[in-house]
Order: sequence, then structure tokens, then C-alpha cells
Amino acid sequence: MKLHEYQAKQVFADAGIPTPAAELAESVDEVLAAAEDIGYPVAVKAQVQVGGRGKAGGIKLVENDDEAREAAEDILGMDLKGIHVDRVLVEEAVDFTNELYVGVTMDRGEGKPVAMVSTRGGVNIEEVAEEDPDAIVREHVDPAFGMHPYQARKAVYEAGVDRAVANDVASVLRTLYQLWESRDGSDAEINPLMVTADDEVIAADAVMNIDEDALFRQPELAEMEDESAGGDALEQKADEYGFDYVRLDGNVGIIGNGAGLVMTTLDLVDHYGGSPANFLDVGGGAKAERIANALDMVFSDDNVDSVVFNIFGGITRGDEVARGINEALEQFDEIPKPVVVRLAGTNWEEGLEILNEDLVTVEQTLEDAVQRAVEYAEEVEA
Amino acid sequence: MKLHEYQAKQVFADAGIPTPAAELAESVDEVLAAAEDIGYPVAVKAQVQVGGRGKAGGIKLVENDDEAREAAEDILGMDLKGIHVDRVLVEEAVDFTNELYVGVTMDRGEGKPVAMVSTRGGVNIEEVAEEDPDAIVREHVDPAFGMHPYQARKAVYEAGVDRAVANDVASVLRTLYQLWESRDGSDAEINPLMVTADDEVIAADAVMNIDEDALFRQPELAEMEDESAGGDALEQKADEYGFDYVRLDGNVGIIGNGAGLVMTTLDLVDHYGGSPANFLDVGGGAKAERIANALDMVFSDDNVDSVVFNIFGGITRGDEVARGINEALEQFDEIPKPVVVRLAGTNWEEGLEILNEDLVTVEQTLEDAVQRAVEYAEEVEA
Amino acid sequence: MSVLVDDDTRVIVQGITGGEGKFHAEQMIEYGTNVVAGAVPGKGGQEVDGVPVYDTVEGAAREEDADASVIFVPPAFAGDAVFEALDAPIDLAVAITEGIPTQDMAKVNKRLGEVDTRLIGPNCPGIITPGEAKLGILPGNIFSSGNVGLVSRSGTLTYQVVDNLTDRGLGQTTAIGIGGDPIIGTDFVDALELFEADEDTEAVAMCGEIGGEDEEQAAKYIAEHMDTPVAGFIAGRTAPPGKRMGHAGAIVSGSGTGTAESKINALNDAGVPVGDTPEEVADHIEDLL
Amino acid sequence: MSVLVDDDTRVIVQGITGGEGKFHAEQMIEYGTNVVAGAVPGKGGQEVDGVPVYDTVEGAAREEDADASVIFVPPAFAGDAVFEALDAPIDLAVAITEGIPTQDMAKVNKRLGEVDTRLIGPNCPGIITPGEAKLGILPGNIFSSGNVGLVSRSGTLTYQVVDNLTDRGLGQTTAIGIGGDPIIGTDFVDALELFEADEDTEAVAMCGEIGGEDEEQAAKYIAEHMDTPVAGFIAGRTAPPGKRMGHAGAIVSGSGTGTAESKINALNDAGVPVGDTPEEVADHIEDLL
Repeated sequence: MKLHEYQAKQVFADAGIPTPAAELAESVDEVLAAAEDIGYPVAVKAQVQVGGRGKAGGIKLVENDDEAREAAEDILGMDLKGIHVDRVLVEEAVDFTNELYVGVTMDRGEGKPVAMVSTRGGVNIEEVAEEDPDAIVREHVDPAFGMHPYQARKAVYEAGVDRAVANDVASVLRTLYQLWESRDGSDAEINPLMVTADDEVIAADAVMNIDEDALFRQPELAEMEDESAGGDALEQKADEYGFDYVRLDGNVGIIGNGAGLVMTTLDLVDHYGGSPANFLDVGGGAKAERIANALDMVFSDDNVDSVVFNIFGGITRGDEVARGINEALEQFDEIPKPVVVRLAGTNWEEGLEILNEDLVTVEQTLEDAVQRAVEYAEEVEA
Repeated sequence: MKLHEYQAKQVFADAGIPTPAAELAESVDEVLAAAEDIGYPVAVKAQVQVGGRGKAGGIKLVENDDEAREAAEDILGMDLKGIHVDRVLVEEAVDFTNELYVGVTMDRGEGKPVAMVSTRGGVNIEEVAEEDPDAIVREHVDPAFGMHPYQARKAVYEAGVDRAVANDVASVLRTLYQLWESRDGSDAEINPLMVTADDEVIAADAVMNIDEDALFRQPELAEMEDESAGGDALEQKADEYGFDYVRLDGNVGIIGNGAGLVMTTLDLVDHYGGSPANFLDVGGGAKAERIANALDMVFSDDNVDSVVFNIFGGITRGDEVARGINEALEQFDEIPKPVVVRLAGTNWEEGLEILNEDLVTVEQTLEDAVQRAVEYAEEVEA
Repeated sequence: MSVLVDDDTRVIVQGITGGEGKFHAEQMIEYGTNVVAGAVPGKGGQEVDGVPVYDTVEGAAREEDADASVIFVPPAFAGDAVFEALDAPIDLAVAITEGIPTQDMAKVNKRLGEVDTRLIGPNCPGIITPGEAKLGILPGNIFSSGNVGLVSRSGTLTYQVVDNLTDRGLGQTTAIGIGGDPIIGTDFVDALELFEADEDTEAVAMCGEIGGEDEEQAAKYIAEHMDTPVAGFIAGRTAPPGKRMGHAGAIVSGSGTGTAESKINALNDAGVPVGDTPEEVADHIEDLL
Repeated sequence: MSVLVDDDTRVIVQGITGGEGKFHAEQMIEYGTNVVAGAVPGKGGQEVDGVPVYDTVEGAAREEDADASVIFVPPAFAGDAVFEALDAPIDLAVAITEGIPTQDMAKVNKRLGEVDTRLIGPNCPGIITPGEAKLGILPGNIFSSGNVGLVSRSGTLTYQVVDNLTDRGLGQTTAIGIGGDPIIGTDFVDALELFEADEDTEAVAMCGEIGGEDEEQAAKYIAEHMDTPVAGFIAGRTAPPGKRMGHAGAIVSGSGTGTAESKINALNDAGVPVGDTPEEVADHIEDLL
């Protein structure tokens, strides 16, 4: 779960990391009032969770009311990489002499946290990582001990941060680690961490992504998720149903049980010349209602031309799956999109007996099922 | 540093450990008012830091105002093992069916924390440890990870705590560990942890000793130390001067540098038939003023008949020591108690040159110096 | 022969009194697994299907001389349950639970470096030696005894591949589901080492997926250390970057690491044929035997 | 010969720009110790008495090829400084600082089990190999080179015993002050092992004190493993229970563990003569040689 910039900055500021004066605004008037409070120049920043906001016109620096009004009118309501902008952060414009990068994430290869510092802040850090990996200093942290103060200092000195601000940067990094740890972060980043002419450091942007699996013990942050709703309507619906769902560009809808098997089904759709419309994992042990919900969701995606159902039962039972498919389809006078079903594993025979074969096409193997669904989709498009 | 019972209970209660309703009182009227608030029966408990308060008459259970008044009059102002009682805790009397013990301390042999649980609470736990060590379950904790929940449960189940309260006791133990860790405890104990007829657990006593070396990062607790002042006047004075000082029963005052050397000086006093009046370590690198303060302190102890000064200079310089001794002694028309000085190590020769030998007796070796001081003390007593 | 578990393995089920734990304990027993104890705090002294329950894993391990534990404990408590198993100590812990916070697993990972216990999972279907023992939730009936080792990051994909193998008479020595989380106890290299050392395993099927660099490391290990032939499969060729495909670990990072392409290339470079479909994996295994 | 340090030892001083650190760095250099670097955060690039200062211990160790570090850092920051030394890594860290919180040292102690670095101290005078190197605050002039090893929990008591030894021509191979804290890096057994293995050490003087069970363990070690003869001293015979005698570790617990009597008996039972006075320790050493 990603926090919005304004939420992450609040979390950082509460922990003592310096952030610019800022106010959230949802209308042109609010933008003007906020700018008044803070004092020009201010930055007007779209609060949407997409990369490259600045390049896409989602961030504007303004000097006066006229410019502020214009920026607010441009940005509020704009569509930024498919996301509607309904909030902006109005923020003190900070004069800086230097832009640094600090971040904390989990290094899954090492199975331990890693803190990162670079003097090449203010740009896409993943590009820096690619072009010039040595420009980012990495310090692994033992999760049992947490980050020792010396580790923060060491990373900062190794990165070549100016000695005048090194202690402050080390302190920000350590606080960032402690936040990342205590708030169950997956990634925490400040890019850029600005250095001002009088050697102050200030977090000019803030990224804080939370481990979804730990939200149960972060009630305060889980609350922010509701606030920050937005984005794809189908993905939101999947969230409500508790499905693992990812929307894609194609036209073959895919439903299955188990992440690896569903991914494989996507791959096979591609392999046989089709194009997957989504990833939808119903999880283990799904009952009939859940299966019906899944089918309902995929039907409601206009891009979908055909659906392939691929279930290999372990704890999921074929008869339950068949019952759910029947339930979902029997409500239609006419089946909206052709559905191909492949059942294997636990109770697959019982499932096939139950399944209303007037409403679906049954195939015995994964390969056959996928090929059939691709054919159906091609027919629709043709 | 030891917290008073009422202070420790407050710290425990703030962390969520159940404690009985209680109020602190400094007068008979306050005791009666508190008892009124809480409701009889209540316990009136002397707030002094000595063991065996109950046996010594420092804790009384009272049923009504008359008894409360009598108890308050008896206890307030009493002298409990040499300590004046000026505060009592008036506390809800808890009906219990069972008394447990839980504690956390540092196992110095293992160099790691250890949590302890016993079903034999309510009695001197050190006696239990001696008589029946298996009655106390010990669970070592890895200080990097802290106490895992399963460890608290394991200790509680192994100790044979009733399953009906096991989870609550485990939770108290884990909270106690977290307090011990976060507040830099040296020992934290609840004895007894009472179990009531309806399976509630409640901390009927509370011990929390803080690592003196960590008080700098426990400002809130350090504050309590001032509050809890009391005890030996000389030991308080030593605290102000920053001396390591322990008052003993004998009549030979002892001043030296370095704990091991001062202990050895004490031992030699004893070895040569004398009796040490104190342990006083001036520490390393003491300047003249500090030396004068030390001498001043030891002189102010009425029990002292003679003083032996034993300095082996490493970072402490003999000339500074000599200057301090001169300073302290030159203010007297008559030296109050004979002083024997032995200087060795750094600048001992310069020291002896400076030293006013009219005021002190100089000896070359430790053994001679101690013997001479013992003789002086014997002469005074004779 | 087999790796890690066989019919002598004495198994504890952590969480045996919960719905899932009880169901799968029964399934394991039915399959012939030697389930000797359950461990559930506060439930010591009870029995579940004739299996004695203890309050602590340490008690269960000591009293029943157990050497393995399967963990069915809700995610909020599962990290602690794994620690309890590691410290009991026992030889093998299998964590089925999905959704354990990553930071809990990082701490477990640190502890794994200090003890001799092997952890499989979490978020995995478990391990099975066909005809002898299964520790986890795998459907026993699709497996058959034979000479193919199988290691997989995924559950149902494993069943699919096993089905393809069993269909053509290619039985398994042992199948290990290592789990789909970013931090896991036993990785591909660990599992491959075990199969390489097992006399009866004559070929290994390895099912990877996008995310991380485990498959790349496995390829390196295969090239440098393995005589036993390996065939592979990688799920997630069509997954877009930055999207988590169900498994917490199955994500291609924005910077492009963890792609299927990189994994397939690495395996091919190590001489490992990679199937485009599960069926093709069975083809390759047949060729390699 | 000597143990742990000699004139080849390349020494870092942590805290070299502080008052104490600077003074003792000078003293060490004057004694002939090969001080190659200082380490003080924020002071990298400076020089102290011709010694280059680095921001980090790791930088100092790498650039100056150092193998030991002496720590003069205030107690609030000393735990971190020790961790930095352990992780640099270097072979030997000597922590002089008194008053490090015990819980910080418990964490350091855990880390010591994971690394190869040896720690001496904290709250100790350091280590000296007479005529070659001293790491710490011991007054070099009272030591002389010879064949007696010395290990002590105390600073000035060490000087007293050394003085008695040197007075009668009994020089030292190496003297180690292990420190007076409850949790220390190198204990008596560790030090005795080193002396036992050192060819030139022909007798060992061991100065213990009340508190803990280190001396009892040393007695056991001596009885079981040592050929080199040992003479002992125990300070604190007259200390009352429950009172901390200066050193954080020098306390007889209320339950009576850590008494001088117990330690003296243990040593005597192990065949170690224990002097009633420091002078008598020298007598015993003379007899043993």
C-alpha cells in the first residue's frame, strides 16, 4: 500500500524529519488560501500515485495568486496517467544547493533491510542505479539489532555527503529506518533530500509504501488507505472481494487458483497468440459464491471477449467451483462472453458432472482450454 | 537506582500491567482520605527501600478509620532499619487465591537477560532459589530480538501456572521485559503477582531498579531518584561529589583511586586487625579539589578515627593529590584525624615533595600505610 | 530414498486445533504421515484425532521425540510460531501460512543463520515424499513414487506439473514447495543441493516465477555443482513490471530485475531446458532420464 | 613473545580528538605503540599528532591496514563505537570507557558471538606488552619485559601488583586489564587460554574481585587445562553484600554469590595460591617460577 506524498510527509514530520511547510487543497480557493498562509513562491503538486508527475505537468512552481490560480485550475481535475487528480499539496518552495537521496527497503536477495544514500538525488534513482551503481551507497542492516548510529554515519560519509550536513543526513536516515521498521514499510524514500544554502536538510518529497501483509498492526496507516482510494475501479472491486487481481491490456479474461498457476495461464494465452485481460487468483479453498464473484468481475470488464477458468484443486474442490460457475451463469438469459472451463485435482469429476455444459465449454487440459479461449476471443474481435 | 514501590507501580500501570488502586499519603489525614477514596479494607505500606518491610511493621492491613489512623500514626515517622518513613502507600487490599513471582534481570554469567517465573510467589524469592532452584523457571532472552511471545508462554507453562491465567501472566511477563528493556532496568520484579478468585492477575508489589549508567537516557526516571531521596546522608553527599562511596561500620577511613585498589585497601585494613569505615574511590585523574572533597567527606564521618590515602597514579598524578591533601588540611588549626598517605605511580616523587609532612604521615608501601592507619585508629579508640 | 522427510519423520502440527490445522492434520495422517503431536498455547492436554496436544513446541518435541513441525498459524502469530519451532529445536519446520509480514520474516531469516533447523516456506504448500509422508496441504493423490525431484515456488502450478509427470509414469522422490514470499527459508539452491545429494533422484523439475534472483542463482549452482539433470519452468512471462502477481514475491521491479526473460536465459545458459508449457517440462524430464 | 599485541600491531584510536583520547594516543605513541589512525565522525581528514583521522573505523582500518582499535568514547556513544569496531572489522577492540549501560553491552555481547573480533573491556585500563605496545591508559613506566603474564579485573590494583613484580625483577610478557563491568568481552578464561598458549609466559598472576563467577570458572579452567602455574589475588573480602564497590560488576548479590571466599576457595582447590596482599602475590609468583 502506497501512502500519498502528503500522508508520507506527515508521517515523516511526526517522527522529526524536517519537511517543507505544506497544506492539502481540493479546490482553487483552497490552493489560494494555502499559498497565502505559506507565502509565495509555492509548489502545487498533484497527489496521485504515479511516477513522473513533474514531467506530466502535475507539479507547478508559482510566484503569485494569478499563477497559483492557473496552476490549480490546470492540475485539479486533470487526468494524470489515467488517474483523476482531486487533491494537490501546496508547499513552500525550498531553495536548495544540493539534492540527496536516502532510502530504506528490503533486499530480498540478502533477506535483510538495506539503507541507501546517494548524492545524486532529485532524479530517477532507478536510472542512477542502472547507469552508475557505485553512486548509491548501500548499508545492510541486521533486523534484530536495527540500524546502529554508526551505520547511518558510515553510509553518509561513504556516499560523499558534505561534512557540514553529514550528521543531519545520518540522523534523517536513521529516523527513516526506524519509521520503516516500526511502520512496517516495504519502501521508504526521500528523493530529493534537499540541502539549503545554510546547511539545513529538508525532505522535499516523501515515499512510504507499507507491507500489505502488516496492515493489520498498522491501523493508523490502514486508515490512510481508505483516504487515498482512487485508481482502477475493477482493482478496487477486487480489493473488496479479496481477490489478487491485476488488470492488463488484453481481451482474454483469466480466473484460476494459485498465483503460479494463474500466471502460467496468462503466459499460455500469450503463447497461443492471445492477449490476457487480467490476472485473477481466487485463492485456495474458494466456495461457490467466491467463484461466482470472480466470474462477475471479469464479465464486467468491457475489454474481455472470452474467459478461461483454470482450477487445479488441492484444497479447492471442483464441485464447489462448478456450482459457482453455474450460479453466475444461470442468471443470464444469454451468456455475455464465452467461458472455457478446465477442472483438475480434487473432485474434478464431481465438478464436471455438476457443471452445466450448455453454458460453458469444458476442456480436459490446460493447453486445450487456453487455446479454445483464445479462439473464442479472436472470433469476437473478428 | 531503586524506584520506590509506588513509583514502580506507576511505571508498570502505565505500561498496562494491572495494579491495585492506590494513593500516596504523607500524613494521617491523607491516609484516611485515601482509604475513603479506595474503600476498606486497605493496606498501609511504608515507602522505604529496605527488604522485609512487612515483618518490621511497615505494612498494615486495616478495615476501618480507627485502624487506619492507628496504622498511619505507627508507620509515618517510624524508623525502618535505619530509614525514616515519611510516605506510605494506601492500597486496595486484594483477595487472592494464589501468589506468583515474575521477574527480569541480567544474567551476567551468560551476558544476556533472563526472565523468571515461579508459582512460589509472595515469599523471599532468593530463599526459594536456594532451597528449590527448580521452582523458578528461567528463560534467557536474546537482547537483539527481545522476548518473543512464545518465550513468555513457555516460561509460564513450564512453571506450572494455571492454564486459566497463563495467557495473562505471559502477557504481564512480556510487558515487564519490555519495560525492563526500554527503561534500562537492572532488575524488574513482581512479587507477588496475585491471582484472584475470578482469575484476574494483579501486581501486588513492584520492584524496578534502574541501571545507574543508563540514567542519562531515562530522564523521567532520573527525576524520580531526586524524589526518592532518603537514606544515609554521607552516601547522598558522595553522590553529589560523584564519588563511588560505600559506608561501613569501622573506624579507618579509606580513600584511594580505582575500585580494585580501594577494595584491596579495605581488605588490608581488615587483614592488619583494623576495621574499614568506608569505601571511597576518587576515580581516575582526580584533581586537587576532588581530593580535598574526598578528605572532607571522610572527616565528616564521626566513626572515622584515622584516614589512609592510597593512590597509585596512572592518569591520576601524585602532585595533584598532594596539593589536594594540603588544601584540605591547611584549613584546620589542628588536624581532626591522623592521615596516612601513600603515593605511587605517576609523579609520586613530585607529590611527596609538595606534601606538607607536618600534616600527614607518609609511608612508601601500601602495607606500611595501612598498618600505620590501623595503629592510629587503635590509639584513638584506646 | 527421499529428501528431508520420510515415513520415520515424527511430525508436530502447530495450530492443530484451528480449522485449517485440524483439517490438514487429518489429511496428513490419512496419507500415512507420522503426526505425533500438536502444539497450541492453552490447549495442552487435549487430543485432536488421537494426537496429543502440548502448550509449547518445545514440550511437544521433547515428549514425543519429534523432528519436524508444520505450521498452520494465522499470519499475525506465525512469525512467533516459526521462532518457537526454530528454538524448540527441531530439524525441519514447514510454514504453510500466507501473509506473514516481511519484517517478521527478516528476523526469522536472521535467526535461521544461528540454528541448525531448516525452514521450508512460508506461504508454501509444503513437502511430500510420495507414499511416505506429506507435511503441508499438497493433494497426496496426484503424486506417485519415482525418481524425479521437484522444487517449486508455487502451489497449484506444482500440482499441474506433477500431474503432467505422473500422467506419463514419471514418479517423484520428493516434491518441495519452497513458497512464494520474498523471504523464504529454503531456496532453490538449497533444494537442488538436497536433490543432487540424493541417490534416487535422477532428474529435477524446477518451477520458478518472476521476482527476485533465486532462479538466476539456481542456474549458477546447477552449472557449477550439479550432475543430476534439471528441467525448468518460469511463470510470469507476461507479467507487467511493478505489479504483484498474487505471491508477495512475484513482482518484477521497476528497474527490471526479476523478469522471466532473465531467469529463462540464465537457466538455458546453465544447460537447463525450460518448457513453454507445463506439459513441455514433463517432455524435457522424460528426455533427461 | 606476547599475547594479542606487539610492536607490529597497527592501532586505531576511536575518539582521538577528545581530551582523553588525544592525551592517551600521545602516551601510547610515546611508549612506542604503532598508532596508525584515529576515527572520529565528522573529523575525517584532520591530523592529531601526525596521525590521520578518519570519519569511520571501517575507513581507518581499510586505508591504514589497522588490526586493533582502542575506544575512548563517552559512555552514551561507546556501545555504538564498539559495534563499529566489531563490524569494521578489526582483530582486537579495547574499550576503555567506563559507564556503558549494561543493556548496550548485552547487545555487544550477542554480536561478539557472530564475529571474529576480540573485545577487551569495557571499563578497563587496556593491554600492554612491555617494551612493544600499549593499548589503553596503563602507565608504561611501571612495566618491564619478562615472563609473567598478568590478567586483572582492576586498573590501579594491576599497577600495584605489577609494581610489586617489577620491584623484584619479575617482568611481564603481557598484562591484560579485562575490566570491572558485569559484561565484558574477554574474561579470565579467555586470557588464561592465551597465556597458556604463549611460550614465553611461565607464570600468570590473576587479580580478581568480588562479583560474578568468572574467577570460579577460571579456577575450573586452570585445574583442567593449564600447565602454566597461576597465582591469584581477590579484592573485596570485606565488602558487604548488596553494595556495589565502585565497579559495576563488583557486587556480592543478596543471595551470596560472588563472594571473595567462594573465589579464593575455588582457586585454592585448583592449586592456585592466593595472596592476602599484593606483595604476597609477587611472593607466590617468585616461588612458581
